Amino acid sequence: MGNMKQCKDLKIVAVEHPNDGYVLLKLTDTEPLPAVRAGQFVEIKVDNSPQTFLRRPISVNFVDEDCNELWLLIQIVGEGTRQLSRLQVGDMLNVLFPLGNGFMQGVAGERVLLVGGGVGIAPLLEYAKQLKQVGATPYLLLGGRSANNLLQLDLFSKYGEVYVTTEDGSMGEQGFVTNHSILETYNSQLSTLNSQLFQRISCCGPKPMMMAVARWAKQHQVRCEVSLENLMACGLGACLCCVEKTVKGNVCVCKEGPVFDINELTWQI
Amino acid sequence: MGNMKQCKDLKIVAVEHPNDGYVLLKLTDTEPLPAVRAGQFVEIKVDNSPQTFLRRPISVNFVDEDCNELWLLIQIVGEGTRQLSRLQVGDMLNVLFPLGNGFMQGVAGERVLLVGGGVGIAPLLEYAKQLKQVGATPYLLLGGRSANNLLQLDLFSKYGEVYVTTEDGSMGEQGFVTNHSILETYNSQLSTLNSQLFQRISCCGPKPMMMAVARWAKQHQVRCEVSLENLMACGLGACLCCVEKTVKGNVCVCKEGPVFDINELTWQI
Amino acid sequence: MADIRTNIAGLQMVNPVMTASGTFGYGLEFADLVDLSQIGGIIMKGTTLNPREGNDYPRMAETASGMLNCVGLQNKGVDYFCEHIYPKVKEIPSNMIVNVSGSSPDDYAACAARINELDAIPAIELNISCPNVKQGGMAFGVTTEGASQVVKAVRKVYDKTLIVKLSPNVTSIADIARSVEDAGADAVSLINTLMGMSIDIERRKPRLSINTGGLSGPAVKPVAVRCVWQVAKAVQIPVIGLGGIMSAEDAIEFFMVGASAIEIGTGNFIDPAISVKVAQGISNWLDCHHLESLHDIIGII
Amino acid sequence: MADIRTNIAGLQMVNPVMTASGTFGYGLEFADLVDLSQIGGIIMKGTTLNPREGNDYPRMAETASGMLNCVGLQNKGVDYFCEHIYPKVKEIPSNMIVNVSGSSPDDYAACAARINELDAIPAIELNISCPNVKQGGMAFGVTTEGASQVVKAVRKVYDKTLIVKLSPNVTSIADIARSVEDAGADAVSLINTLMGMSIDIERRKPRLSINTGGLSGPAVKPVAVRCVWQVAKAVQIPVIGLGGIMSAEDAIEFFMVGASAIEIGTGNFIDPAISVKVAQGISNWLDCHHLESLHDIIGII
Repeated sequence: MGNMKQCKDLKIVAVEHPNDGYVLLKLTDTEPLPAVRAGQFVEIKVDNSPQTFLRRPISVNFVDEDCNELWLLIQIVGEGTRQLSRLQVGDMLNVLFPLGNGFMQGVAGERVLLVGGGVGIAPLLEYAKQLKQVGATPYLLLGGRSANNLLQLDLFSKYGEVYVTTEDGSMGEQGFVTNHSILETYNSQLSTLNSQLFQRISCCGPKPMMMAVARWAKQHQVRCEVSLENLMACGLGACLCCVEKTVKGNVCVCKEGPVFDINELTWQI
Repeated sequence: MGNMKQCKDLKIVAVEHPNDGYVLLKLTDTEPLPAVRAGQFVEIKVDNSPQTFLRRPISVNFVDEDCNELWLLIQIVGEGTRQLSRLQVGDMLNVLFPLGNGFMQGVAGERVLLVGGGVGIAPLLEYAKQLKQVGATPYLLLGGRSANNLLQLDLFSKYGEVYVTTEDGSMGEQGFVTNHSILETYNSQLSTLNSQLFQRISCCGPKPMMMAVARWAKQHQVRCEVSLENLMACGLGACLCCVEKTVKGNVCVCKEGPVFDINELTWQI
Repeated sequence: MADIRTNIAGLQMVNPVMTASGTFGYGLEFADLVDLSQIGGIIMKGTTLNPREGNDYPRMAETASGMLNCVGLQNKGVDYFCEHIYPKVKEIPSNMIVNVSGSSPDDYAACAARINELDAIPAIELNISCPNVKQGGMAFGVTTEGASQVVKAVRKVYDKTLIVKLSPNVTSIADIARSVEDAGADAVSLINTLMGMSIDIERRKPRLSINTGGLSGPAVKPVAVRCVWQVAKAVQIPVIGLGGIMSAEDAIEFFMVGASAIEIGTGNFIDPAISVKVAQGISNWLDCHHLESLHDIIGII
Repeated sequence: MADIRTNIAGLQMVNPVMTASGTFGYGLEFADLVDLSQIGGIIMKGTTLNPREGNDYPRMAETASGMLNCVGLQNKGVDYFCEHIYPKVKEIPSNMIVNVSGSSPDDYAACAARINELDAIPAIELNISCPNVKQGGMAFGVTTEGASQVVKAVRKVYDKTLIVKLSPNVTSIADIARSVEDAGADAVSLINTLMGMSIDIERRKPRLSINTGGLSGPAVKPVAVRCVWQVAKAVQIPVIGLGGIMSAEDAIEFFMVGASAIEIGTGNFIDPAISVKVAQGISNWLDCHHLESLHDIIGII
């Protein structure tokens, strides 16, 4: 079964530092990597970090089938991620994956707006690729505090049109993603779904940003799914630590999610 | 005060691996290192080792005044020492030193037998140097399981005659240090102190070996001091964990020792 | 090859390694990652008479060599278990054990009675030590009377192997152990988590939704070993040891102080296959030390 | 610069950081390494009426994020302290506090009475929670009666600041705290070590000479924070928090749950200057958060 969970040491073939705040790890294996759905994540074991006891959940940034590579774009926030940023080519990294359910499977012809904020942009690269592969059209609306939070734009542009907002105006339109003019224009149109730029939204980023996007989507009756980042331990649905309140009660983000349709959630929007 | 205790980051200027079992770290500082008495030790903070919480006590192997270097010869036994063996030139190492009391101060003209076993050989290099500096004559009796436990013999030979025993006979005489012929010859003589090869013994090594040497010294009425390696935490005489039973009661090896005259101890020999 | 089979009050196990309740789901979650038939026993998540939503998020905080949790017995209730989960787990080739919790002795008994009817469930672990629920839970586990009361009520209606899980948050865990032994328990398992707390100083709030939670992981191992040593000397029934076990060497510490089996909890989060690796490691250690059976080291200290 | 001075029942401190008994000797051992005048208070090693040799070696074992010790109150007795140590420490420009222990209420009282005569000793910390001595020690600290009995006996003969150090090895530390408050304590300090055990599986023996010992270090911090939170809500007297503090952020967790001061113990072994660094860090943190005084965060949770 191509999507069976595995826990194994993967070999690091590249360590890139787009800037001080991030590290991009490219991993490979002696055998073919399992199929990964965009939006799924991995749990990494961090060695040599006394402050880090539990694994760290990291979304899959990109899968390079040709090179049998799995990419992880990691924001350096604490001791654990700092240790990860010190890894070298040739080191092994113990990875538990693929975990959770991904974003919606794309359908040929559909137009999907992918909205990303901060490091939440990472999983959208793989999703944009997968959407294009099935003949769907992804549009990318990416926001960050400033230009150096917006990574891999060159790669994103290979899969779809890219729209950018930054809070400090250092790139694209100034403001939050929800302030971007493409949403304004959408707002102003009254025409049918087909004439709309996009028919649904997939979103990943900080919770306040995702709530703003969800609010916008609800107002405009656009289907919207969001990828949650609740604190988790096992990643397998066993410890019940990462629960989110949904219309079905508390469910594990790691197993039932991390992607949820906003109508499944109980957010006050 | 030249021998005030310090706790500071020292810079690693050399990392040598005499063989798989050992690492030799050479440390320096921007200001002159404090005076160190042979037999004193340091407490090292080990970073990036989740299994290592406390500092690790390491004897001072050698002090190179000309280069302002402090040498630590470390046997790789556990996670902590393994991490130390991974250090690189340029890394900083937090060191608390100099700690404890050293071996007896040498006197011009005296002849001293230094007996070392395993990694216990390390502090005897500095001691041999200091004895020679004051005009005393050190003789070195060094024992190990096999040849690759006997390090720095070239350096030792600069300060005195070197006698070697190995348990597997791979170097020097086969057997334990106490089986070495120079002790046999001593044994057979009945002449006066002055005609003896040596007048006192300083010993550092595994406890069974030190007890054997102490027993020999007692039988032959030769003054003998030994350097103990009790498990310790603070290294400053505060936690009272590393105590040894002596004729004065329980005393801290880290503060009153690590070197003790065998007559101060309550060993059953 | 050393014999590492063990027997806990009639419960035959291929090896002495079990997975702790609340850390291994119903076993199914780990089926991709480990051969379940190589685990001595799987203690499934806490089950109560009625469904429980558990506590609010956040339920977890990482600490030095450990973690805090305040899940609070989230489960769909015993009826749901019997109808929807039991059919799936009854084929798993391991000892499938239900961890039973409740708010009153009757509660516990009613839940245990339902489980008693399930042929493929050879034992239950009575949780009288959950620090994360308002009523019940630990309340029963911290007094000899409370513990005895619950065990007696369950013993009346449950005739298979009855394991009672003890709390370390007491002045004398040996006294509690004696009281549950007298009340009819077949075995005791310990330790449950230590009650702890962690603060998010930037938000100026506890990290857990209900303020406190249960501490687990290597941090608590020394307390767990001490408790097992005290209890093993106090009772005649088998003792199952748990608390921070991450390796075969850790497990062997528990056997030497008197445990006849061990449970691995938090360790499953770090390595999903840890239980089987520890079982193999125990066997290897015994072989290296020329010991023929696990029983050669149980209680030698 | 934020005001981090604090006052524990009349004891004025330049900052809220003290060094814990048994981890900082008599202060003198650290004089080369840290400016003692910058430490709020130095609690010297446990002192008893009569000299004690303490327990046999080995007395220490390293554990995950912590350590076990079973020193067992080795000290030369109160007379020796008064004659030989007091003259050396009385000039140290910090609050020099004696930790007093004993085997019976009379014992404790006799020792405290001697210390009461020493002008330069403004307070004592009564140790009713040492897990490493056969008689006395923790025995008194685990029952409300025992704790109250010792405190009353000492209160009669001691008229300066009386701090009582509590054990976490109890079912309800809040009950013990209330009993010592009622018995006349001026403040409580907690937690003392958690009773633990570690096994050397190769030697098949406990790592500590008396089998069990006290667990300290970051591993126990969550338990300590929880205990301080419970006790601060239960008593009116000031609470001094300790248990695994290694940084200013750790200390701030304790203040937020109600500690008016903190002690650093095991941390002194990792960094001899940690107490002064933590004090500075607390001041910096308050400044960064635009808070004028330590009291703005004490007990806000």
